[in-house]
Amino acid sequence: MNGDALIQAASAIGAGLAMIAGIGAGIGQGFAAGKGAEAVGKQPEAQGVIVRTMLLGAAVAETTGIYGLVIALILLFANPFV
Amino acid sequence: MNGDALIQAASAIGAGLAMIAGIGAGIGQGFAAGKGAEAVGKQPEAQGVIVRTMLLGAAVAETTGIYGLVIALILLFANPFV
Amino acid sequence: MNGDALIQAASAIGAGLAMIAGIGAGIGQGFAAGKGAEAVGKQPEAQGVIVRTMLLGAAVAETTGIYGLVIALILLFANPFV
Amino acid sequence: MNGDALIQAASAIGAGLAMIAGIGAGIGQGFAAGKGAEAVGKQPEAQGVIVRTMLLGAAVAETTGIYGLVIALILLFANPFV
Amino acid sequence: MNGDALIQAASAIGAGLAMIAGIGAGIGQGFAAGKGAEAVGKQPEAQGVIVRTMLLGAAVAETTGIYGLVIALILLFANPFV
Amino acid sequence: MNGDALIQAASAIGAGLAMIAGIGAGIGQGFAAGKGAEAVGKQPEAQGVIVRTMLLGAAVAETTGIYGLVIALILLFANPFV
Amino acid sequence: MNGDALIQAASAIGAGLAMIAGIGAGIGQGFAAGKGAEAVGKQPEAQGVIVRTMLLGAAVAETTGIYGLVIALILLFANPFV
Amino acid sequence: MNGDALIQAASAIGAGLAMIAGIGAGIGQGFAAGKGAEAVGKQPEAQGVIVRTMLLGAAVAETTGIYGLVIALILLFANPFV
Amino acid sequence: MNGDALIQAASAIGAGLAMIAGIGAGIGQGFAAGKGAEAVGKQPEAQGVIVRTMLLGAAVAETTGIYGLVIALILLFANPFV
Amino acid sequence: MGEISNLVMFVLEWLSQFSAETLTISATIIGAGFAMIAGIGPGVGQGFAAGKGAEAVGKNTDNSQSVTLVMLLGAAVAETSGIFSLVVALILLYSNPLIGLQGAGFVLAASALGAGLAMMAGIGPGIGQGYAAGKGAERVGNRPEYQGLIVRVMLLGQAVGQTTGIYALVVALILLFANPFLA
Ligand code: NA
Ligand code: NA
Ligand code: NA
Ligand code: NA
Ligand code: NA
Ligand code: NA
Ligand code: NA
Ligand code: NA
Ligand code: NA
Ligand code: NA
Repeated sequence: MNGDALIQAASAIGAGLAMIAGIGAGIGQGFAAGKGAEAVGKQPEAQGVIVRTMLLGAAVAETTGIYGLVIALILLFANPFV
Repeated sequence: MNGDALIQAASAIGAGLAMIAGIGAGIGQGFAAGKGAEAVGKQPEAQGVIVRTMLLGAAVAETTGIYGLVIALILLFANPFV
Repeated sequence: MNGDALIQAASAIGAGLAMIAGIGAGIGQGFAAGKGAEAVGKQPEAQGVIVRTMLLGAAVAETTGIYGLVIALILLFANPFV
Repeated sequence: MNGDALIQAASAIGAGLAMIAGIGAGIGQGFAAGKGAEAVGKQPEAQGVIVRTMLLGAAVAETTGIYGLVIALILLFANPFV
Repeated sequence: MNGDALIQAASAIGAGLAMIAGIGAGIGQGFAAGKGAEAVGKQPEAQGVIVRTMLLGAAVAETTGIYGLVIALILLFANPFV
Repeated sequence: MNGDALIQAASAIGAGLAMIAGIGAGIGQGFAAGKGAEAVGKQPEAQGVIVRTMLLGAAVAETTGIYGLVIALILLFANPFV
Repeated sequence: MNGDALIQAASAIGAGLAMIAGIGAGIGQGFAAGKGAEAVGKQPEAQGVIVRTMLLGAAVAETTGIYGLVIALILLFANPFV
Repeated sequence: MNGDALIQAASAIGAGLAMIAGIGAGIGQGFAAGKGAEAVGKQPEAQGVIVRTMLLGAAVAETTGIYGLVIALILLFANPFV
Repeated sequence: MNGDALIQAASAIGAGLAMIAGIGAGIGQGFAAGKGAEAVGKQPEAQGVIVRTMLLGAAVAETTGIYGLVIALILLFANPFV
Repeated sequence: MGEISNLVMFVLEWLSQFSAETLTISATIIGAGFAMIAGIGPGVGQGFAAGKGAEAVGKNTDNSQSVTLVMLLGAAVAETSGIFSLVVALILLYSNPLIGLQGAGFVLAASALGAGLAMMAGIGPGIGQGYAAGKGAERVGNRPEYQGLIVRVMLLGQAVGQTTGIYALVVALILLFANPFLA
């Protein structure tokens, strides 16, 4: 076995691990979805501002999931060690 | 041992790990489902906007689960190392 | 033993890991069940729309658990590496 | 040691990992139990619909735990690699 | 070392992993216990139906913990690989 | 290395893993303790039924922690593989 | 295999592990998104201060996710051991 | 492979593990962000004291994330074993 | 390779693991920050006692994070085995 | 490296180059790291108590002393599993009875690791007891005249919540001091 194979094997596992970061955004944005649905039910006339705030906050919550995706893609397609 | 076998073995484990990201969307969207059910019970007349907001928010919460799925599929079917 | 054995061994572990994604749907849908039960207790006359919304939301929450199942089944029965 | 032993060893660990999915249903259904108990205390006259909704929602929440069990049983008793 | 030893070793670890499923029922049923205690404090006259609903829901929440136990016992005492 | 040593080593690790199940009961019963303390503070006259319900529910929540303990003790003192 | 390959393999896994920190910001910022959406629904006239406070708090919550990203990038592109 | 390579490889993994501590601050500070946004919506006139308290509490919550970062940096750049 | 290298490698990983304890204080203290911000918004005149109680409780919540840090520092700089 | 049959055999053989004592020490160190993870529990729980305490003193400034007392009492109970884990980690590092024993290195090493893994159960009691501390503090703020009853129920419930942490401690101590595989 050469060293490249070991690095590539570890990179595949590292890419899988990095995706786990996405748990956070899934929980958080789902919470936002639930509170948003509750809020538009109570104040349908404020639907615009509620949904915009929910989406703005959800966009912020997405970032660390994206970071994980970027690291996984680097490990797979732009691996500095291979 | 040839290197490809090690890489493929690690890719199988990496694919499994990547799926764990799906925990997040499951929790979050389930929360949204519960709040949505609560909200339509209280304001049945706002059912349309409640369900639409719940589904919009849930779609946003799905993304990191999809990222995990995509990385798993890349590891299995479009593996750059194999 | 050839390399296939290592790949198959790792695929068995990867399949087990992928199932862990199911934690999310279990928690989330259980939350929805609880809120649904609470809501029908408060507004029995809205039972239809409450249960439909709960089930719609729960279906959405199931997806990432299904993704995990699909990846596990691919690893076991349609493994591209074996 | 032959290759089958490695695969069977990994399958035993994979089966154990798959069961971890059951955490989700345990938490979620327990939440539903608690909200159900609360709801029947407040509206004993709606006991029927509350308990039915709780059980329906709990059945939905059980599925990913069952998926984990099925994968574990496949690994142990219908292992495609052995 | 023969193959059986490796399989038995992995089965011991798999059995330990399977028990981790029990986290779910512990959290969920404890939540039910807490809501049940709260509910009987508010409506002591509904104690019967509250406790019955709590126990029914808790029984449902126990199942995935039992699944984990069953897989662990199979791995230890009815291991198909040994 | 002989096979027995490997099995015993894995059993020690498996026993440790099985105990992790206890996280669940600890969280859940603590929740019950908190709701119980809250409830007796609100309805001291219902103290008896509140505490009995809390303890009954907590006993139910203990079981999966006990299962983990039993599997650990089997691995250590009644190991079928050694 | 030389030592550099082992270090690079471990760095790929370390980078993946570091990204897991991002779970926190995802959950926390999603919670903030939900509470922000709820708050602007109740007090649309205070939208400015609500959203500013939500974003300020979310920025604070991002830091540990960034730390994880920085350590991952160091491991991949400025590894002191390679 | 020499001993230094093993130590450096383990240090890369240890650094990744240490970053996981950051999950806590992310969740906690996000909660504070949400409650802060809610509070300024209800009492805009108390915005100053609310935001100051939120930031003070968030600073306290950051510390264990920083500890993790410091240990990771020591492992990478001031490793006493290398 | 000599034994010291393995022990030092294990120490790097052990130090990383110990830091994970910090998740708890991060979550808990962030919760305290949020409730503190909420409380000073409602009772600005009680700001002194609210903030003091929040900080006192947060100090108590810090201890296990410190324990983890101390063990990590011992492993790195005062390792009894090296 | 030879046939892959032997990825597992290769690892086991590579480890076999080290003495039993070296393997045991290495696993002991990693076990100590795992044991500390239990500290998540008290951190979450006591932080909850801190938040509820802060809220309660704001609402009931006259009762702030009893609120603080109950918060601290409950939080002290919630510290237990963190202390257990710290003690086990210190035993592992400074007086591990497995180190230096004659015997199979893998068994000694795995026993030390298993002891550390078991201690992670302490996460649960830490979170749960801290929750109870917070709810106890909240109620005492609202109804100080029932402080005795509230605290008794809080402590009773916390005691029940400790058991799985005790089980784990017992299993860890068995692995370290009464290990059936070393008989
Ligand atoms: Na973010
Ligand atoms: Na998303
Ligand atoms: Na989904
Ligand atoms: Na389901
Ligand atoms: Na169940
Ligand atoms: Na149970
Ligand atoms: Na932060
Ligand atoms: Na802190
Ligand atoms: Na503490
Ligand atoms: Na207990």
